[in-house]
Amino acid sequence: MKKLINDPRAVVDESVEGFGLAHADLVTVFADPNYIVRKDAPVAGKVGLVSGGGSGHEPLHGGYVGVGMLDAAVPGAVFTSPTPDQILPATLAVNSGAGVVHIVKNYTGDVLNFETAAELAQAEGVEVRTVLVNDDVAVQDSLYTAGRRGVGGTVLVEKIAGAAAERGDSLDAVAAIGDRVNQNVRSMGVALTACTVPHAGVPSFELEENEIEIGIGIHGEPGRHRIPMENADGITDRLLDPVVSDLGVASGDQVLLFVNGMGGTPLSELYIVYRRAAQVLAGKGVTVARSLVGNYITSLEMQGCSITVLRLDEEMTELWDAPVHTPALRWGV
Amino acid sequence: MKKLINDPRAVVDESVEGFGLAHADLVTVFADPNYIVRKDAPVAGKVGLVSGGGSGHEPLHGGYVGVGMLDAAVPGAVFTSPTPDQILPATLAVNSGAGVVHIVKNYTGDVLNFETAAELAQAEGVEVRTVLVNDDVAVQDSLYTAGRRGVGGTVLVEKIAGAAAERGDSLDAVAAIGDRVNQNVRSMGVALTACTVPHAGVPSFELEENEIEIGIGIHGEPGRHRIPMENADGITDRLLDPVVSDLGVASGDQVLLFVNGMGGTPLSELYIVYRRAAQVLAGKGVTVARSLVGNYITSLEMQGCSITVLRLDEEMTELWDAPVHTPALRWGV
Amino acid sequence: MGLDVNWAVRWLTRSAQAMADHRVELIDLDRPIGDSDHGENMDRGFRAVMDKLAESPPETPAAALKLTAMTLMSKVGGAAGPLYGTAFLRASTALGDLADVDAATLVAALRAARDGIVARGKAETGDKTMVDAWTPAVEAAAAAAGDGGDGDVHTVLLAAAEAAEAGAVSTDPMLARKGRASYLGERSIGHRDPGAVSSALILRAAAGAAE
Amino acid sequence: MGLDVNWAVRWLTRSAQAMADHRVELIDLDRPIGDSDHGENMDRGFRAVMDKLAESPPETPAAALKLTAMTLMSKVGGAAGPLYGTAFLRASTALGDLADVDAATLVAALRAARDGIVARGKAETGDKTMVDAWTPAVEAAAAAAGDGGDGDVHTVLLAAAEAAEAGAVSTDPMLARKGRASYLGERSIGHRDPGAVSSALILRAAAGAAE
Ligand SMILES: Nc1ncnc2c1ncn2[C@@H]1O[C@H](COP(=O)(O)OP(=O)(O)O)[C@@H](O)[C@H]1O
Ligand SMILES: Nc1ncnc2c1ncn2[C@@H]1O[C@H](COP(=O)(O)OP(=O)(O)O)[C@@H](O)[C@H]1O
Ligand SMILES: [Mg+2]
Ligand SMILES: [Mg+2]
Ligand SMILES: [Mg+2]
Ligand SMILES: [Mg+2]
Repeated sequence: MKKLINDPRAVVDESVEGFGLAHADLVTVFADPNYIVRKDAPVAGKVGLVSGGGSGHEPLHGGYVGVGMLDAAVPGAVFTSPTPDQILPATLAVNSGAGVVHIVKNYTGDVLNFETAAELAQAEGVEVRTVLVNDDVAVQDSLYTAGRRGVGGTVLVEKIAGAAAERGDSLDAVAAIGDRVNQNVRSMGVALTACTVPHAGVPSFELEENEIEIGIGIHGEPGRHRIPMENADGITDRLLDPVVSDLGVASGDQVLLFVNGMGGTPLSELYIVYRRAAQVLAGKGVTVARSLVGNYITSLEMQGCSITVLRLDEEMTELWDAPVHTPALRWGV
Repeated sequence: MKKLINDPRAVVDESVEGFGLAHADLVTVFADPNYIVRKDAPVAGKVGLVSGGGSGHEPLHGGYVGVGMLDAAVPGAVFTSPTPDQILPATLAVNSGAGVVHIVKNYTGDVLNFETAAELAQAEGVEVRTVLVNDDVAVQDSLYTAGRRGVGGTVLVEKIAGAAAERGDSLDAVAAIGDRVNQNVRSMGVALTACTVPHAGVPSFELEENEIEIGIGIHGEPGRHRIPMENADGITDRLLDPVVSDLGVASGDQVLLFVNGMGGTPLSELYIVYRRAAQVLAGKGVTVARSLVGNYITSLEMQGCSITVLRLDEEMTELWDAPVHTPALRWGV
Repeated sequence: MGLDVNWAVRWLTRSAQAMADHRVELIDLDRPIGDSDHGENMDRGFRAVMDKLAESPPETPAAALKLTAMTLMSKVGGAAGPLYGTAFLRASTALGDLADVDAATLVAALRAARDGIVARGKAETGDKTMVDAWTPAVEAAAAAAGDGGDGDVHTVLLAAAEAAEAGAVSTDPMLARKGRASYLGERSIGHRDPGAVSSALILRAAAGAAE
Repeated sequence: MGLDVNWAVRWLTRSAQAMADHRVELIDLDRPIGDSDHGENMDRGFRAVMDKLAESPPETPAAALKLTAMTLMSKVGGAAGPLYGTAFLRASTALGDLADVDAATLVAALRAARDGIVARGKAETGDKTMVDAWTPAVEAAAAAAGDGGDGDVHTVLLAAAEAAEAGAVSTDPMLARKGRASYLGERSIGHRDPGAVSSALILRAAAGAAE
């Protein structure tokens, strides 16, 4: 394991500290417990948006704290959801009285820890709504399982719900638009190599030189199945097909196409994937009205990518286009 | 070699095509010969800015085409400088009559190909100035060698000279500010792992599990020397010290601190490096007035980073802050 | 002999030692069907418990367990943090302010812990989670305590620990339906659940502390 | 027998074949002291030359070399593209519109090619570049052509090829002072320069085409 780190146990603390130093104009970083708050929080009259999860997915979530997106982010240990004693003060810090929305990726740990924090916050008089993100079509969705994971769609939920909060939407309205994004977004990912969790020191799974994992999540967990290496167009089809069919995208639809790098894949390769995905969608009569290509929700240094498709309506498009000013996503400001 | 590619020989063409599809609002992509032009070029009365070089460093250079930065980018084969028959039409396409500045990283191939293109453009009546970037302190600077390479500083030259062109500076003034940035910027890089050039199919160099290469460039070329693995703080010091001493940064100086990922290193680790570098600079009485952290000039999927320090003056700071709207760098718009 | 606060502290100390000793093993169990962090999470949590115990020594068994609950809740994260946090919190409540815990109360506390895990995590027996260690442990403890609940506490804890260990082994052939392993579907079969193993370690520590 | 346009086309065809055959070898030479692309660049360039030759067959040796120069310039990139482009362009100019090239003109053309490389790249002998193949090649060619320049063209080309090959080998112990290998300083010692090797291959192809 070769990493640009000091003590493996200090990785999150030191990284978050560096993040705070680099973006002191946008965020305030609290240590022990760790959480990251928008510089001017709480914004009077505005619904607060809090997200968080295990670290190792940077720029998610800290990179999305700022105007038009999150009010706070709560980083857990690497691939481990944060704890209520981090989520609670973050929630209190961004509550202006208009209430707080928790954006939670659907993992048992994230759900339970945010649930506890929400209860505690409510006990302190803060109204909390939770938007659960579960967009990963690689996972079976059933009442009798943990359900689908939250992956790439999370970034889009945070941006669009963030814009709704910024324009002054009510607590319920912000939560509703977050839910609407989640209902209209699907993702699927592939790993070409595994990542290594710093405290574990060995790769999360073993892949042969000519094997890839289809349907991986963002925590270095293995995927649904393993297949021999294919070319970019073939892999793209394997990811895009289930996304498109599960979402039921049809000719005439407008979509946002998001090709996300898992952290160790060059941007140039993501554009090769984007090219194929855009061609396939065009062939189906689907209009790619907006796009996002890059490392936005990663899995440490894993090589691979995920494809996310969001079916847009006019309001979501408008909110996507609205100004955003965060360390990792910025436009219109 | 596992990569998200189709034919290794089509990597650049397909990637650039995907890039063009994803950013059709900002750029126009030409194929055979390949070059990327700002959507609204040539901008009347504005000096044109053209850069280019081998591919494999994405988002450099194509990602920096747009308002306030480059007017055109010319991508060569992977790690191979582009040819005059690409550079010439790009130069002609962005010439509004105010002349064109070529921003060239100091490599024999880049220098020779841009030189030829500049001659040909001049023969067609276009005034051309060349800004040579050579900021890599890992390389000995001497009249009797190829001189220092252009690395991280290139991004800063392109941004600042781009802002000068955007505000209407003359051809000579744009070239002069580009030169001034180059004179005030130094960089040094480290590799934890090698990258694999698609057409070569094997890693560019071999590193043992506990070795790192100090002083690498951005073409997968080996560095100056190989040392046993160290922690992030130790590596940061090894990169920052020569940068600071070569640049002669002193207490009271204002600098831009740029921690760049080589493509395969997680963002979280870059912030750990940033943290140490910021602390060391603060300890010397140097003010980090601006910062940039991320994958901005890469070497395919190489793991590692480079540190770049730019000594700022008021004008450079103002030009750095000026609006920019490109696929990879955007603010103020 | 009942179980007093010294037993509780010995239990937590032995648990912390077990998490440190089995840290790598628990990480390795979490790798093929999870995200390689269970051992790190539990070790971090119980090290924090040791710090807290040193800072503010508890006066009753219930206080020791409550301190443990709050610390695990705030230091472990992931799925295990809230689940173990709830387990220790409910067990603490079941103990009331007793200075000495008898077999009947002990069984009630173990049952409260298990019920807390089920209430939070919604897993059933056979879903390949820590519940598959806790449920047989509670049943074995109840049997060992006897109908009148007047059995020997050490015997009760030994029975619980053994049943939990067997329960952990029993997760090997299960197909996971809860937690992170459920994402793997069929591929989760043939691996032991890390949370069931850490649960068995904790119950074995409880028995050891009562020797 | 002089060297006519058919020889020129055979030369370029054999060069293209040599680049394809030695593509991996040239990449491998470029790896330790460069950026692993020389073989790919040369192969791409000469494949393009073959396409151009098929599209518009040249009428004179000079026309064949000019077409080669322009194609390499526009398809190779890197350092090698402009250097070889200039070499072939200057050689073409030196041949004028001769239909048949004699030994004296041949030597002049080789010298012009070498001078073009030096003019563009500013490398001196001993800097560990293709110049270390070309300079001994030109000298050996001149010697083989004799004082009157009336030697046998095949002999002249054989002498050039052999000297270039020896020149390429002579780069092994050199410390690079130009091109990408110069970044390595002392670590460039002990490796053969890929451009010197491709130069020797091209000159060997010229000799083979004149057999
Ligand atoms: N719904 C659930 N009910 C009971 N136990 C669960 C549930 N989900 C997960 N677990 C337990 O948690 C363990 C994993 O803990 P840990 O690795 O620390 O958390 P995470 O899965 O968030 O990484 C599993 O081995 C399992 O025993
Ligand atoms: N200044 C120079 N003068 C002469 N030859 C040079 C010079 N610089 C580089 N070369 C030659 O070019 C070769 C490298 O070509 P190539 O790998 O295709 O280009 P690049 O170095 O741009 O990747 C070297 O092996 C060397 O022979
Ligand atoms: Mg976890
Ligand atoms: Mg090259
Ligand atoms: Mg886990
Ligand atoms: Mg090369």
